Parts: sequence; C-alpha cells; structure tokens
Amino acid sequence: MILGLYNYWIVVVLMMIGFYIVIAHGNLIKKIVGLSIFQTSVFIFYISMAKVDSGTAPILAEGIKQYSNPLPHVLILTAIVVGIATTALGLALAVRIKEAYGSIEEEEIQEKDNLDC
Amino acid sequence: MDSVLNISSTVFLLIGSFLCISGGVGILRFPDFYTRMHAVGVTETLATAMILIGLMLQNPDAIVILKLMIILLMALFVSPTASHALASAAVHNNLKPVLDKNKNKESVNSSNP
Amino acid sequence: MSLSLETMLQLCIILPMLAVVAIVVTGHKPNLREGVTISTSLVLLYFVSLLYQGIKQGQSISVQWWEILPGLQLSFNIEPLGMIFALIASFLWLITTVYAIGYMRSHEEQNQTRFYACFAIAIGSVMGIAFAANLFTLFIFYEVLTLSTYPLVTHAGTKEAKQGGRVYLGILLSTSIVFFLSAIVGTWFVAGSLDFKPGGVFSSDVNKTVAGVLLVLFIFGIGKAAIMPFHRWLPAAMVAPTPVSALLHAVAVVKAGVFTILKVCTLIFGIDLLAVLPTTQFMLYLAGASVLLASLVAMRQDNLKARLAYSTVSQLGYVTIGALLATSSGVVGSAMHIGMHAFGKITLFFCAGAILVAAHKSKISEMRGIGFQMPVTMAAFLIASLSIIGVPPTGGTWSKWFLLMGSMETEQWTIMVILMISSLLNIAYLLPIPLRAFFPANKTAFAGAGIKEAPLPSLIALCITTVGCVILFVYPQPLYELAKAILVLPG
Amino acid sequence: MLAHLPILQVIVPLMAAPLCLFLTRSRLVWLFALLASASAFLISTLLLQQVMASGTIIYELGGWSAPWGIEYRIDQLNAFLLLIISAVSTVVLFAAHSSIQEEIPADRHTLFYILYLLSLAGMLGIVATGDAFNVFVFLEISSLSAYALIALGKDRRALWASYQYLIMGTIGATFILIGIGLMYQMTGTLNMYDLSQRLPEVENTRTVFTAFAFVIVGVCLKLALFPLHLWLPNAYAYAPSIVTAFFAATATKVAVYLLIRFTFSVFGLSFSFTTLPLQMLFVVLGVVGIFVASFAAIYQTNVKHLFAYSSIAQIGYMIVGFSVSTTTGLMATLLHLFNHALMKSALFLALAAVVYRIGSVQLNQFHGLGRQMPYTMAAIVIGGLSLIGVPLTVGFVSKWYLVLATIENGWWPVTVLILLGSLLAIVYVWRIVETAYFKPPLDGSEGVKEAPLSFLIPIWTLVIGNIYFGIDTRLSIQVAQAASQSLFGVSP
Amino acid sequence: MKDLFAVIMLSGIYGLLSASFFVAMDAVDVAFTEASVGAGISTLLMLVAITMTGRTEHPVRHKPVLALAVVIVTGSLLIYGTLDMPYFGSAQAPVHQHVAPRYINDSMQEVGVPNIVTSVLASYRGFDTFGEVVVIFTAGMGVLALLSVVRRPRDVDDVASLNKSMHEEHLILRIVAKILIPFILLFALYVQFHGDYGPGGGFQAGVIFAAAIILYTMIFGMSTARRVINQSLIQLFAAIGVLVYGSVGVISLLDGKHFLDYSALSADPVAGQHLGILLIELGVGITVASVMIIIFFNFAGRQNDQQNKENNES
Repeated sequence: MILGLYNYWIVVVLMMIGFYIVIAHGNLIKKIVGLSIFQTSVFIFYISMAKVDSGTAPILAEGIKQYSNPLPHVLILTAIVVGIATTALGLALAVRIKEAYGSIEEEEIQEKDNLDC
Repeated sequence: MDSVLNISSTVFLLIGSFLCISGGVGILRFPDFYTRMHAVGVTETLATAMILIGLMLQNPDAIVILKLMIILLMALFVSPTASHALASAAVHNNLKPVLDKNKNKESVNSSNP
Repeated sequence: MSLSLETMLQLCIILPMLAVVAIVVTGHKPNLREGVTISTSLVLLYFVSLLYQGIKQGQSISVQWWEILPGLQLSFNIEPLGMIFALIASFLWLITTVYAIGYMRSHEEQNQTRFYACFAIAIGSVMGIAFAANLFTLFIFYEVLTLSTYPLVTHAGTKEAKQGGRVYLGILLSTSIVFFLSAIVGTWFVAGSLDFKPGGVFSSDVNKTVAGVLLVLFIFGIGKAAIMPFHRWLPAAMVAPTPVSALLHAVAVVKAGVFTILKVCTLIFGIDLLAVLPTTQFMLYLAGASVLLASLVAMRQDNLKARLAYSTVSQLGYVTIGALLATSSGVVGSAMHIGMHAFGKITLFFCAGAILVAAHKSKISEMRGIGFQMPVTMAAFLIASLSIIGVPPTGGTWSKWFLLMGSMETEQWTIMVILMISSLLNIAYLLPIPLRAFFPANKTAFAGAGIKEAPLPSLIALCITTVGCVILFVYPQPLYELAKAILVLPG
Repeated sequence: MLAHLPILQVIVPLMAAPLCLFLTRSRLVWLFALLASASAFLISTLLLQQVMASGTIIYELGGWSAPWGIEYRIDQLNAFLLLIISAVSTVVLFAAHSSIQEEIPADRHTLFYILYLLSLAGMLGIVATGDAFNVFVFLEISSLSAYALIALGKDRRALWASYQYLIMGTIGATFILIGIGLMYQMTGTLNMYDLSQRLPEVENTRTVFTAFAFVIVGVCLKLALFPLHLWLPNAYAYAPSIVTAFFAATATKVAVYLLIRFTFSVFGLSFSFTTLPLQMLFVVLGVVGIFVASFAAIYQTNVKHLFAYSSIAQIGYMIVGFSVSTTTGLMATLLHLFNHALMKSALFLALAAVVYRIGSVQLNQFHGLGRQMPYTMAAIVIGGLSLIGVPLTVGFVSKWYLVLATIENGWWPVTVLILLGSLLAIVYVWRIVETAYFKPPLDGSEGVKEAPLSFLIPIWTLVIGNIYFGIDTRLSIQVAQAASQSLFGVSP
Repeated sequence: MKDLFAVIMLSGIYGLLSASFFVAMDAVDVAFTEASVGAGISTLLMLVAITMTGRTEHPVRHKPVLALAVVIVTGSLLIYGTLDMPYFGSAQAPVHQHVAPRYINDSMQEVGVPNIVTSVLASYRGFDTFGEVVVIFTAGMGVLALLSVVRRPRDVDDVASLNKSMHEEHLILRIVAKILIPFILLFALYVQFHGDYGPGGGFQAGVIFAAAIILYTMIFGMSTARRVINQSLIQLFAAIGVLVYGSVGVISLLDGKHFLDYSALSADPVAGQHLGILLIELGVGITVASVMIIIFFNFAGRQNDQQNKENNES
C-alpha cells in the first residue's frame, strides 16, 4: 500500500524544505530561492499525478493508445510562468531594498525601520 | 544486421558513461580550480560526443539522426567555449594556479574558494 | 390653513431641519438669523397645538415615510404621551430661543450660527422621537439627537469642553449602541414587530426571563434618562453655556430619555407584563437609589449648575419610578412630572444663566444677598424650586401626588419612603439658595454693588416659564387628560 | 453584445492596460483608464440587472462546454461583487490624476495606470470566473500588480512592505494551488460547479479534507484574517494613497468572496461546517481579530495605519457573520462587504486629499485641520460615524443585520462582543475628530487650503453613497438576500 | 551554504534535474519550459541580482524553531492527505476518467493538432493562457515600474572607450557568440511554429529568443545592445503580443461566437482552430520574448547604473 504513494512523499519533503527556507532564512534572495523550490515541488506533484504507467507523452501518434493526462501539463505550463513572474518581481524588489536600506537581511531592515518611526 | 548496431551503440554508450564518471572523479580529486576545470572540460566534451553517437546508432530513423547530429555539432561548439570562458574569468579575477605543492603552501588553501 | 393633519405632522419634523438650512444661510446677519429661529418655533408651536386639537377630537393621525430595512419603516403617529412631549418641547424651544438671544448677545459667544443650527436639528429630532410610531424610528432620531447636541456641549472649544464632550458622547453613544441596539434587535426578534401598541407588543406567552433581560437592556440602554451607573454625562455637560444646559436638562435630551423609557414601558412591555417581570423590582430599587444618591450629591455641590444637574438626575429617577410602578396612576404621575419638571428646571437654569450674565457668579456661596439686586430672578428661582419640590402653589404637587398614589396602590412602601425622603432632600438643596439671597445672615457681608438685573429678553423668558409653573398647578386639566389617555386611547 | 457581457466585464480593463502604453501624455492615459473603468462599471450594472431578472448567467469561453473548457458563471453573489469593485475603482480613479502628482515620480505615471487596470481586471476575473484554476491565474495577476503598485510608494518602507506582501501572498496562492490540485486529483475536474457535483462522493476521504484545509488557509492569508494579517497594515500604510483607497475597498473583499464561494458553492455547506470545526474556529478568530485590531488601531500615530487596522477589525465582523452560517448571517456578511467598501474608500480617499495637501498622515499633523480642510474632515467624520454604525449611515445597516444574525443563532455573548467592538471604533474615530477640530492649527500650516475639486467630487460621491445606502437600502438588501438564499439553496 | 553564488548555481541544477524528471514523467512540454525558464532565466536573473545585492548571507537563522514547527505541521497535514490518493501511475485514478479522455480521444477531430497539450493550452483552456500572457505582461510592467532608470544622454559618449577595451578581452567568446546567435534565433522560430506537432510553443520560443538577445547583450555590452534594440519599442512589442492574443478573441466575439472560439476565424472550424492556435502562439511568443528582454535590460541597466555611480565617485 505504501509503495504506490512514494512519489507524493518526495514532493511533500521538497515542499517542506522550500517552505522552511522561506520562513527561516533572513536573506531576501534566499527566500526567493526557497519560494521557487516550494513552487517547483508543487509542479512535480501535479505532473506525478498525471503519469499513467504505460502511457507516453501526450502527442498523438499512430499505434500508441495509452497517453498520460495532458491537463496537468497545461496547468503547470501556466504555473511555471507565474513562478518566474513572481521571482522576477521579488528580485527587483530585493535590488530596490538593497539600494534603499543598504542590506538585504531581514534583521537589519527591521532595525532600520524601528529606528525611523 | 541490427544486432551489430545494438552492440556498437551499447559499446559507445558505455565508453561515454565511463568518461563521465572519470570527469566526476577528476573534479573531486584534483587540488585546485584549474586542474579540476581541465579534467571536466576534456572528458565532458568527449563523453557527450560518444553518447550521442551511441544514441544515433540506437534507432535508424533519419530525422532523429539529423537532430542528434545538430545537437552534437552544438555541443562541440559550446562546451570548449564554456570552459574557455570559465578559465578566462578565473584568470581575470587573478586566481593563481597551484604550480608546486610544497613551494607555495599557504596559497593552496587560498585558491579553492 | 387647509393643510391636513398628516402633512402638518410631517412638517413638524421637516420644519426644524429646513430651519437649519435657513439659519446657516443667514448666518452672518444675526438679527435675520434670530428672526428665522423664532418664526420657525412659532410656526412649530402653532402646528403642534393644531395637532393637539386633532387629538382631542379623537382623530388618529399617522404617516409612513419609507422602508429603510425590510419590515422596518420610518413611520410616525401621534399618541397622547408623544403629544405631551411635543407640546412641551415646541413651547420651550420658543422660550429658550428668546432667552438665548439675550444671553448670547450679552455674553458675546462666538460661532452662534452653529449653536442655533444644532439647536434646530435637536428640536427636529425631538419631534421625530415624540411622534415615532415604532422603536426603530425612535432609535434613529435618538442617535441624531446625541450627535446634534455634541457640538452644543463642546461649544466653548476649550480643554474642559473637549473633556466634557468626550464623556458625554462616550457614555451616550456606547450605552445606546451596546444596550439599546441589542434590546431593539432582541425585541424585533422575540416579538416580531417594533411598533408601539397600547398593552404591549409582546405576546402574552413570551417567557419572562427573556422579557426581563430586555427590560434591563432597555433601561440601561437609554443613557439619556441618566439612571445611576450612566448618569455622569449630565454633570459633565455642565461645561456648555446655560441655554444649552437649559435645552439639555429641561427641553430635549433628558426629556427624550425619560419619554422613551415611559413609552417603552407602557407601549412595548405593557403595564400588566411589566408588573410580573422578575427584573422590574430590581430596576425600581435602582431608580430609587439614583434618586436618593443624586439628591445627596446635589447637596454638596457648590457650583449652582452642577447642583441643578444632579437634581435633574434625581428628578428623572422619579419619572422612571413612575413608569416602573406599572400602575395607571404611576404612569400618569410620571407623564405629568415630565411637564412639571420641564418648566421648573428650565426656569432654574434661566435664573442661573441670568446670575452668570449679570453678576458673573456661578458659586452658590457667593450668591448671599443677591436678592436685592436681582429680585425678579430670585423670585422666579423660588417659585421654580417650589415646583420641583412639589409644594401646592406650583404644578409639581400633582405629579408627586400621583406618584405617591401609584406607589401606595402597589404597596411599594420602600418606594414611598424614598419619594418622601427625596422631596425633603429637594428642599435641603434648593430652598437655601433663594432664602439666603433674600435674607443674608449679615447684610454688610455682601458687596455686590453695581449688579443690575439680567438683560430684558432673558427676564421675559424667565417670567413666562415661572408663570407656566403656577398655571400648571391651577389648570393642569389638559396635561392630566393627556396623561390619563396614554393607557386608554388606542393607537 | 449583451450576450457577451460576462467576458467583456474582464476583457475591457484587461485590453485597456496594454493600450495605455501607446498613449504618450499621462493626462491622456488617465482619461483612457477612467473610460475603461467606467465602462467596466456600466457593464457590471447591466450584468446585475440581467442576473436579478433571469438568474445565473453561464458563458462558455472558446465555445467549449463546461468541464472541458472554462466557463463564466455569474449569479447574484458575483454580480454584486463585480458592481462593488468596478464602482469603487471608477470613483477612486477619478481622484488618481492629481493624487499621483505628489506621490509617484513623473515617468512612472503610465506604468501606474497600467498596473492599476491590470489589478482591476485581475479582481474582476477572480470574481467572474467559474473555473478553479482560472481563479488562481487571475489571483496572480491582481496580486503581482498589487505588489508593484505598493512598491511605488514614496517611503522606502513601501518596498519592504511590498516584499513581505509578495512572500505572504505567493505562499497563500501556492496553498490555493495545492488545494486545487488535491481537489482535481480526487474528482478529475476543475470547474467549480462540476466539483460541487462530484465532491460529495469522495467527501470523507482524507485528501479532500486536506484540500479544503489548504484552500481555506490560502484564502485566509489573502483575507488578512487575524493571525495571518501581518502584511496588511504596512502594505496599506506605505503604499500610495490612491492604491490604498482602491485595495482597502476591494482586495480583501475578493478574498471574502473566494471564501464564500469555496465553502458554499464548491464544498457545500454541510461538508464545510461539519468536518472542520469551521464555525467555532471562525467565530473565535473573527472576534479576537476585532478586538486585537481595534486595540492596535487605537494606539497608532499614523492615520493610514489606524484605518488599516480598522479594516482588519471590519474583516473580523464579516468572518463572524459568515460563521453564523444562516441566511441572515451570510446576508450580514454580504451587506458589510458592500458597506465596508463604501466606508473605507471614502476614508482613504479623504486621507489621499490630506496627503496631497500636507504631505503626511501623522496624527500630530492633523491639528486644526477641521477648519483648514472642512469638507475633507467632514467626509472623514461621516466615514468614521458609519464605521461606528450610527443610524442613517451604511454601517448601521450591516451592524443591525450582524446583531440580528447572532441573536437569531442564540449566540448572545457574540452579540455583546460585536457591539463592544464598535465601541472601540468610537474611540479611535474620536481621536481623529478631536485632534482635527479641537487642537489649534500648527504654526507652520497656515498655507493649507481645502483639497482640489478633483478630490472632493469622488470623496463626496462616496460619502453621499454612504448615507444614501444607509437610508434607502433596497438595492443592497435585495441583492444580498437573493445571493444568500441562492447560496443556501433556498428558492428565492 | 553561505555563498549565494553556489546557492543559485545549485538551484539552476535543481531546475535542470526537475526538467529531466518531467521528461521521465512524459511531460515533454513542461520539461522544455522548465529547462528554459526554471533553469535558464531564473538563474540568470538571480545572478544579476546578487551582483548588486552581495554574495554572502547572514548565518543567523530567523527563529528556526517556529519555522520548523510550522513546516512539520503543514508537512504532516500533507502526508495525512496523501494517504487516500490514487496510486502513482494507476490508470483508474479519477483524473484520467473524467475530463482527460475527451482531450485525448477527440482533440484530433475538433482541433486537429497532434500535440494535445498545445490544443488544450491554446483552444480548450485558451483563456487560462490569455491570463498567463497577462501575468507575464504584469511582471514586465512591475519590473519596469521598479527598476527603470531614467536614461541620461551623457551615458552614450563613454560607450566608445568601453568598446575598445571589450575587444581583446572576450575575443573567443565574441567569435563563438557571433556563430551561435543566429542559430539560436532560428531554433526559437522553429520551436515557435513547431508547437503543434512536437513539444514547444509560444512560451519556450519566447524565452529562447530572449536568451539569444541576452547572450548578445552580455558579450557585446549593454550600450551596444541598447542601440540594437531600443527600449520603448520592446515595451510596445510586449503590449502588441497581448493585444494580438486579445484581438483573436475579440474577432470571434464580433463574429457572434463566444470569446476565443477559433472556429469563427475561417469557414472550416478545424482550419480556424489551426489559424487561431498559430496566432495566439505568436502573440504569446512576442510577449514572453519582449518581457524577458525588458526584465533583463532593466536589471542589467540598474547594475550598469550602479557601476557608473561607483566609478564616478572613485
């Protein structure tokens, strides 16, 4: 019973690593890396859902009757681009924060904020 | 006839993978940046060539062979240039190579970042 | 004037609101502005008296505006209790305006336009409360009254004015939102309708505890009736100029609170249900306590206006007791007391204002022997305090009489004792002022030379209300019939 | 064209955004954006009439029928939301031109309008769509443009606030993505209506339970419900005031809509309120949220912070209304949705006018503002009164239904807590009123005069809306009633 | 792992690994995109970002215990959720029963495109992809709003001096780049129009196109690149891509059919589908390419700006 579900657990472990990085690490770039790992693991979850044991890639060809499910692939195409859009925006923000605050560590930014108000 | 093709493609594939492994071992064992870079640069290019040829022999379809040829050509162009760029960048950042192990003891640990 | 009674009813509410616009427009020309206020109050008084004639012939007048929430309309109808309140309010608005002109002019108060405008809004909302046909309309005008009187209380704009205003608004708004609103929603949920019906809107089989809880919520909710725990806003509002405190104490705010309590007790709960509720007894003792305690505190107040404020708190306790006694004579007594107290207290405040304007004195200890310089004011003060105490030549006697009768009917001996003691206390804190003014212990002590009588318009207003107190004793019939009709006349 | 209204509602602002790039002068771009937003408003009114007349409208995109293609399903609930969002956006946009002169550098104005239109289109897309994954895509559009818009703020802390919002928002969106993925896995379809048909069979499996938990947590993160609200105050306080005015009135409302849509239309009422102790959880979170946020609001010195915390408190009210899970409770939430949008946009627009004139929103700058900017301060006072819930204002209507809902359900302690919550509202509104009216104006601020007309018109249209819908509540109650009844499956 | 450079390189490798994982899972289109976007562009952007924000990372952890707790709770909830999931790769899973069979069986008749992913992407769920294009456009506008540097004329004159020194330095790279770039562009076009039959499509083509241009910029320097591709034109192209996609939908609207219904584009519905898919893939390609270029130009421009400031001060 357990054997059939091993791929989901890999996804869960990856997800949790990404999630931990986002929360625990103070560096802004590190958080974005964590976020992209977290999102990539969600993609792997979707794709592993779509796989059929003896199926091939969903491109119609003669003689092949068993295909994997194309729908999650479409969703993931969209999700990847959403991921890159968020990463690009996050990096732009990190650059601007570095210029404005002089540092991209959460603690230093927090101190500089408390100093201001 | 196809049994000969199969045997030769498996032989090519085996050589290619052996080269890959040697490149990997090279990275681990060599002391400093340049020697490691050399190990990978040489073996990787040859390994990819070998594997591609092995694949070409694998299936007789014309279009697939053509595509594999283009990939091979591309690989031959890209990987030496890449290693060259890597080396010139290292030199640009004045990373001195380790010439003699006992002479400049202290520079050993400075060279592997 | 071929206006039908219904349109007249609506006009009673809209007229003051229109007056506000007129006042603001004519803001920079004082005479024109005062003229507008007086004319509107005259017209209002005329309308109300016409409505009163209508009521006497037994016509039932009611008007529906529109539906704010499904099942809850803004609707008005005239019933005797509302009539009493409207009559008093419109009449006293006229008097207070006359008085205010004199007071404001001599005291050079700034931004008087805002004063008259808010005054008119307050009167408009009082009319709305008086004629409200259901609890929902009443609540809306109740809140408008609180908000419109806030600028009046903080008229002076000084630090204490802000402090007084904060207490005033804080208590009134919070009690009305937390208790009154939940009480209304509770009634709406339990009884299904919020319309005032003689004999109560609750069906007979409503369970007693829920109705009891609702009663407590209502009594506490109506902060304007200044029941003990929530009375502090009244003395805090002393910061306002005297015509404002006259308005607050005698004409609008306080009367609205007590009027609402009376209306809720008689027309939402109904006398018979009220008698049997578990919490009525507790509320009765609370009202009694607030009467006694307020009178005691009043005795110690040296500032005249503060003393009058605490005396108002105790007089309101009377009306609440009358309402909660749940007998017909109790209700009649409290209804009449609304009228008597209005006239008595407004006169006292006019005198206080006059003394402040003429002699610039607000401490009672400084008023020894002032009777010689200001004979008319002090005489009016004497008569008015007699009316508050409830001594025969003034109207106060009747209301005290019926209250006592009511407490005897329901064998509430403790309440009767409380009423007696508090009347004694009234004497204790009211009478010494005029007596000391006329017969100072040592003649020479008082060096009040150069003080002359208060300005003429204030004096006129003063005398009218004093005469009013006496008339109410001699000819209380119209007030009495109205009070009696509360429980009987349908709708 | 009338048959294509649902898609036009989203396409018009969406296509208008790239077109703005072709216009040169920023005033032209402003007019174009205003035109796009006004037409979106017009479409939403037509849509509402159609829905109220003929019930749910279904619009298949690309001509493919429901579970295969994407479909738009407009019923009373989302027609109501569409109207609120487009109305608020049109009014706020009216004041945008003069407000961003002060707060955004000149070369970014066109980009501001593009991002504004994109976030408007994103929100309209979320509300209109009937497909679960489409919700995620449009959620990303509106959130991305939100992060960029907030980062346009003058203060350097806007960048940090936008970064935090980005991290929290992306985590929330990814949670929703996981939830949708799990739902898809168990049922095989992405269409919301189809999901609601097929979910009951697989209801008691653990996967659907986890899917439900993830979607709810993701939505609550976007909703800024009490424990997950940390990003909201900074984001609203340091963003340009026009952005705050727009998002305060719409962003969280869309998240509330999502919550209602997922719990009622997709997972079904019985499932969502029995498996997870959702009812108890939300009541507690809502009430605690109200008190914590209101207390925090009282001690704020920056007025934008103050109103941001009060928004969190008002969301607490909506969640309490939602957790009562009776028709009246849901109606109270929908009404408060509408009323809160009106109140908050008026208040934040007034703050935009104050920022336009005196450049800062610190409370100690507000001295004597009552005299110098009478109309703006009057608008803030009326907005504050309606926040408290004084009769004849919009706040009273929603407070009335909230109290009625909680009493009907027998939760009288919750009723008392709700009313105490509005007491706290009195405290922090009156702090502003007192500093504005009673304190003498600061010495350096003689030159301050009333805000220009381009501010006063939108502010006062909203304030009059605040009062009008407080008196004539036919529109809002009728629609809210129809929506809540249709959600409960009771035939209207 | 304190050195961010190593972190980014590893995340690039992670992207490549997940791409190869997708290939193993028969998701070829997704693998292609993940390789080009996940491994390529995001690593590139991160590299440019860390050149501006510094390579080292603070060792101190940010309340790790709380993070661990939250992670464990979410993880256990997820594991709890997976217990009832259908087995990995089992054909009976509901996912393969309900909506997917129609795509697989009759997408050939209805849309006439062998690559089912492209047919679903462009036709059945065309609106999702439209949303997708708008997301990319928003990201472009967002980065523009954040990082766009006001161009000052004086930048241009010091380009000549920079150019001279560039020549000797990267001689080999310049030669190889000159050879490779045309082929990369050609390959991008191939991917763009080959999307119907094999893996590929608008997104991948756009990214490869942008990669070629970025390679050019990196080697031949920002200023020469800016003269080759002027900034405002690229922004218009980004808008044009979205408008192409939208107008395809609007045409079918004008024709009375529903939005994005390609059968309105020509008499025979299947031909209409082909035309429609071709057009919207083109729109997607243009937008993605121009947005990626905008993002890179802004990042590099910002870095250039910082360096100018530094050598002005020093």
